[in-house]
Amino acid sequence: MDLSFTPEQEAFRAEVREFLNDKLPKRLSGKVRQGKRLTKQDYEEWHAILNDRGWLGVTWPTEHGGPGWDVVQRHIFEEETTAAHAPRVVPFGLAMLGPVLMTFGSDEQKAHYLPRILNGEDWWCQGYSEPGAGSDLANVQTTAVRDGDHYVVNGQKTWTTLGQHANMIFCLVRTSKEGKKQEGISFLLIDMNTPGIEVRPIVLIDGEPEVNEVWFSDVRVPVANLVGEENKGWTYAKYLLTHERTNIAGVGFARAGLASLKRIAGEQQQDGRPLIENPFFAAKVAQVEIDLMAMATTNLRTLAAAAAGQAPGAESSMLKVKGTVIRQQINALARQAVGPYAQPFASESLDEGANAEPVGPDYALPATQAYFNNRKLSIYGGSNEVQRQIIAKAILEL
Amino acid sequence: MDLSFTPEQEAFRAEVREFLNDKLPKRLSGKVRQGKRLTKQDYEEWHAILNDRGWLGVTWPTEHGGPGWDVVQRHIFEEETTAAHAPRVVPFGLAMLGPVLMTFGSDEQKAHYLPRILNGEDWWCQGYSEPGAGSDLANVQTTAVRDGDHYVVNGQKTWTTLGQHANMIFCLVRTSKEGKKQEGISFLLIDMNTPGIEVRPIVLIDGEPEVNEVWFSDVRVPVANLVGEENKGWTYAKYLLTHERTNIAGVGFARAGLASLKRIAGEQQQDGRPLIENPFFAAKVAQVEIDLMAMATTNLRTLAAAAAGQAPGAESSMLKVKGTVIRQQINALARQAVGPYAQPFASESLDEGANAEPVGPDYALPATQAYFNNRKLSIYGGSNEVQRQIIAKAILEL
Amino acid sequence: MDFRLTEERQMLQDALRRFLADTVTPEGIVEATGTATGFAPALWEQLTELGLPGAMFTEEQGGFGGAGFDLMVVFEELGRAGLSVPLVETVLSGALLDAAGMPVDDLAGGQILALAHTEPAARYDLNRVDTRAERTAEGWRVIGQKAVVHHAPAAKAILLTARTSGAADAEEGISLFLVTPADVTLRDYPLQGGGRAAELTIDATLPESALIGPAGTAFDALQTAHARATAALCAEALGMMETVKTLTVDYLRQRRQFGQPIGKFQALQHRMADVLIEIEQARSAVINLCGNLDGPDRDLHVSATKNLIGRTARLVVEEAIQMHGGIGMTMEYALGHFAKRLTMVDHRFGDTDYHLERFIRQAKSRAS
Amino acid sequence: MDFRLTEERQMLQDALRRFLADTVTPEGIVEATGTATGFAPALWEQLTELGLPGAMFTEEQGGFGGAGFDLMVVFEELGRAGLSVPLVETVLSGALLDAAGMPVDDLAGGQILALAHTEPAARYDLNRVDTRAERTAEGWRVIGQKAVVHHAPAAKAILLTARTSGAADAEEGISLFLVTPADVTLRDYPLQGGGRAAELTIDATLPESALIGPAGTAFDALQTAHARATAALCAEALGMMETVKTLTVDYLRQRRQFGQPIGKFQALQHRMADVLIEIEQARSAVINLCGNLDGPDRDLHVSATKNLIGRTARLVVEEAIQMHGGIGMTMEYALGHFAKRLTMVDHRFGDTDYHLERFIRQAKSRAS
Repeated sequence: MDLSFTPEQEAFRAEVREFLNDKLPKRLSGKVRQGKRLTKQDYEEWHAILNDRGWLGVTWPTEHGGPGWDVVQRHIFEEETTAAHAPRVVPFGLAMLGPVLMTFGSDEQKAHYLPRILNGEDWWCQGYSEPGAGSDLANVQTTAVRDGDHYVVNGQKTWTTLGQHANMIFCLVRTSKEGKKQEGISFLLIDMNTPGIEVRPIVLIDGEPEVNEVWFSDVRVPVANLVGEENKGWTYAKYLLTHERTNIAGVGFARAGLASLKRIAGEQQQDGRPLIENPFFAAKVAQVEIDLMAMATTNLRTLAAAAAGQAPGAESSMLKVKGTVIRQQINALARQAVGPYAQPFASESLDEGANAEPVGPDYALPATQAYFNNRKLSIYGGSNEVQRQIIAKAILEL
Repeated sequence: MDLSFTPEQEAFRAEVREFLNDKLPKRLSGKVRQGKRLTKQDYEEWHAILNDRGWLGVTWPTEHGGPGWDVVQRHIFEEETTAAHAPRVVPFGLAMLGPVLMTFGSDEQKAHYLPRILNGEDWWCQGYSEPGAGSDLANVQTTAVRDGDHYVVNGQKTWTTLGQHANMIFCLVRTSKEGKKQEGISFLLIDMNTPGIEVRPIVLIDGEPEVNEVWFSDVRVPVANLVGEENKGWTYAKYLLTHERTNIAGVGFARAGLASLKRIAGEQQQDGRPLIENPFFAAKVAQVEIDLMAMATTNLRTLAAAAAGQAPGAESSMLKVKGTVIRQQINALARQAVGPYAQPFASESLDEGANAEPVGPDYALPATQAYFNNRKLSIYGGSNEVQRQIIAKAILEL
Repeated sequence: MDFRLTEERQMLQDALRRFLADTVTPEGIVEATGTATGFAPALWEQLTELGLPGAMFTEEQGGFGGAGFDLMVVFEELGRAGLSVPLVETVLSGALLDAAGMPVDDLAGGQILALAHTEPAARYDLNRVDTRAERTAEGWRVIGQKAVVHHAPAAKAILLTARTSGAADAEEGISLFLVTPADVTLRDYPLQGGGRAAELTIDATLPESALIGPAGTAFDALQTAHARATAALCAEALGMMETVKTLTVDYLRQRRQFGQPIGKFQALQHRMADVLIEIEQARSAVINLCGNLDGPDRDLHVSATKNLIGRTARLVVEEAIQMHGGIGMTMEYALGHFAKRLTMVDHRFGDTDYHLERFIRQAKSRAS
Repeated sequence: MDFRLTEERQMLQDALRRFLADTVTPEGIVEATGTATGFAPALWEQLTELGLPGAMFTEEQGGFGGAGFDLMVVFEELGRAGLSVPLVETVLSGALLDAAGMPVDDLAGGQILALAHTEPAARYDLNRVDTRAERTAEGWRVIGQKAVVHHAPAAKAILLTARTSGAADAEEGISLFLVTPADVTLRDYPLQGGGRAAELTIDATLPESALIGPAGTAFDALQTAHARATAALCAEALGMMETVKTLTVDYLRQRRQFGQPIGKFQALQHRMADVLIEIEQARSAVINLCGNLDGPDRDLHVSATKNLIGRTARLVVEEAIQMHGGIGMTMEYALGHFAKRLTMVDHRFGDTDYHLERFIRQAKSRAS
């Protein structure tokens, strides 16, 4: 047992830190720190900087242009980038589709799509969820019917994050209604510019159009865009869901959130003292910090096991639940901390260079928005109820 | 809307208070306050005092020797007796069997048993639960087979509270295996001195033999001891369970527990100050006090609705859950409050007149025992899980 | 002990519920928030005709209610409907004017006054007033800033507190002034959960007559006003919880997943049961406060109830969203609006922790 | 970063688990608690042969372990078995003697020393010592009382703290003495969850040589000793949680109600999942503490871990009993003993709240 990092790992951390110090634009880290809206261009700018260094596809092997890092390196990279307030890397092409294509895609698909993910030519979005499905992901109703060299796709996807920026979407579609619902699903790559596709933003309770509905009406997709075999899409989908979980615990986000919470509670005054010195508030902050200290170690233990070749079992479900609960608690405390200034909803101030000054402290609106927005954490990526089910099944074997 | 009591109700309260002041022996209230063990004789002494005044069968109509009180009077009586640290009234004959006999018993049964309950000739215990049943109460395996003028009873009952003191037991027995499990149950009155009955105490985690197993081997019970009709026992059992709930919220117990908790936390010193002034501890005490203030009003609302003739629905399940959770929280805080002296387990000091002085403060062991013992509150009388099920079913209607 | 409504209150409740159910729509709320005043003036007139402001005041004051349970009946219905109208302001202003011996019949008739008291650095401390007023030859010279003044954009006039003596956190020395919109600068904005408020800046000389009541003595009246307004807000929160409950129960019954209504899943059933229990607790807490609003334990109940409402609101909001899944987070579905509005209750008149601390002080001073 | 056990520790763990599984029975624990010493001396000898006391010390000290993870491995197994042996006392005494420059090889060989430090009015405050020691012509005149001295009935000698200078709560002025059973009066009793302890009264004159280390300087060593003992106790708690988990999972699988194993009920499944998550958290917290036991952030981790263990223990105990129903409350079934023993962890070396407050102080002093 040893909780410390090796000298090599510490050297790697120093290298990452130096890179961030040199290359992460202050404009971008400032926006992230202040909770401002990031534009499509902001993300693309950061992706390009990372790609220049070869550090964009962090989970990718070197043969496909990745850095070939082990899990501990990835963990260090994630810790450092989050602490430095770097924009998050948009995961749909890099963390989700990439690994699926590498494993199940044709050589042509690999050769065509993988470089375009890295160099930013394609912005991918995810077409998994459907309005009637919820946690029952395999309940795919969007159909793809073969017609010559094309599939004709009809149906609707929803919760498509940042779909408004995307030119490509990977979709689960139903190509057969025989057998169990998990059978008969195929995995299709679809150009968003194909006629018959309509994207409609969904405004969430934080007022932001983060997610979208995507409608398909007789959309013709070349058969060459099928990944792997027809009706085997559920296998690829599950593979993707497993790989989506590389940073499921969100330790870095939680730490950044905790630091921000302490800053806010240090500035807010109650009864003539900083809020952070109020024993009730201090107790809640300390409690979540203690939970986070333990959860960070649970995360490292899981990473170490993965590095030693053990397949993650219920552990990743445990990390999903605990990690999201901790982040939501931090969000709730930050909302509480801003006091009466949680009320104003002058969201135009979140745009970079907006003329509107924030109402009250500049951290007030982002903290409130984050509370509302991060209710999603326990819903998406397999709801916490689904995770608890997985955990219980694994141990009870009933 | 009016939260105050009428002048008549206030006069009644004064009358109860005067009675308690005059008639409740200081020896008994002292034992209750200090959490000492009550003997069978202690209970019998208090029952006799109440019966002398006609206040023993609080839910009984005057024709059967009860005081004929309304629900508000009963509530006031309960508030005052608990605040005065009176021993609780043993409920098995008075609150459980009595109402069943009045409603479903034969004239002979009423004439014979009801007076004996009041005058203390019979001490009843309850034969409902069985080892294999748990919350599935209708899963009765104890059989009663008709043989001439007798039933022959075989089987086992468990969790029989204070069964060691009882000379009579009312039992659910299976008289038929046809139909649903709720059918084929009968309600039998059994003399504990009948050959073939064995009582074995179960020691609980507080070290006390509060409950018992009762074994029946070819026990011959006169047919005259059947209540109502054969195979209709489940109806009577459910009636009893509803009437068991007259004080399901336990407001009086909770208030007494809170007062005791504050006394303990006022005496315990941490870092040179009374524990009750420690903000963390004070916050937890205040939180449960606030919950109790609201719950007491929920209780009164339910009582008022019952007085107005409304049948209690999911409300009594809500009171059961919230009432037991609050009491358990108070117990946990009292255990926390006693600090290191929660550890000694010198339970001989709980006997009246024992030579053994308590180890540490005299409240330490009773507080710790109460925490362990009152884990039962959320288990018995319909577990809190069963209550949540009832609440959800009532509103979801699924 | 009686938990039934009087006949008059029952009639008001029925009429109000029917009217709001027929009149208020989610779109209407959003639309109103986008207007200059943050609410629909025509609707306010109709509510005035129904007697809403009047129910806030006693007959002597020119109304026909004024007791805690009158507030409860009215605000629970407003909460159910989820709309923002300046009735809390009527409660606040009414208590302040009344304490100063001023007539309130205009308020009972629907006049809108805003209260500018809280300041940017005050958080929830009622005693912290940095805005200063000095008596000069021309009148009162008043300089300062006020934070999140609800319904200021709609108010014909504004009650404003300023310090005429004492340290920034002294209870003594706080005075009340009546100012016109022309005396102040407003920066107005929409609120999370509907309605509008403004940041207010004042740097003006007011006439002598602008002072309401004796100088330096407004703190007691502010406490009374906030006690009554807290009761109103808590009742409003209770109404919102009832709507969230209805939405969630309906959703659990209708939404199907894995081949059955999700309300059949036991884990959700048990959590819903806990939510229902806490909403009953919230109702009892509101009853406790409204029944003690004119009694000696008023402030104990203010803090007990605001604490419990704050905790319950968070549970109700978070569980309702979670049980709904994604749809619960969108503004397209009614829950979204209620979730935000109910969450904001904890950010006005003192939050859960603020009132827990205050409850401890109150309980201690009562015990001693 | 490496979370695997070294080969030596793995072997010790395996041997210990096997031995304890073969040797310890619920009846044996109850029986031992009823004896004069509160544990079975023969068992202690066997554990000594297995190397248990030795694993508490470094090679230089005469042992073969001594690191945080040595404590973790051993105490987790003791926790799993649920038995009371005086090994926490070995950790406490070892740290105190070592700090005073005294040899500890006897302790490594199985000698039993108790620590009499906590006093009836001290609660969890390490600095509060009312027992007084005065230097007289005959030696040290020591008068005072000590509370809940674990394993005092079994100890050959007792380390006892007394104040030689300073106020009752001063960190300076606390001195350490070695006393014999003949110097003190014990009132011994069984403990909730097994083992025995005693109230200790001393009114004696000790020889000069009874003083251990320089007078008045024991506080730092007491902190170190309690840090190590807290790590041991937390690891023991973790082991107990593992046993409670196994018992509960087995019960959920086997117990049938309403025609199916109760583990099929989703409400219980989800609650069990939360229990499992928290036990993983507890394991990580113990690792954090044991890995930092010799580092600069030791006290931060002591308090973080003791707080988390206290919260988790309560959850685990209460949920396990609830899921078992009535059987979980009886002493006839193994859970009862573990429930009591695990509950008592929060009553030694500072409870959940005590360490939360201490964590806040530690975190603040680290930040500044």
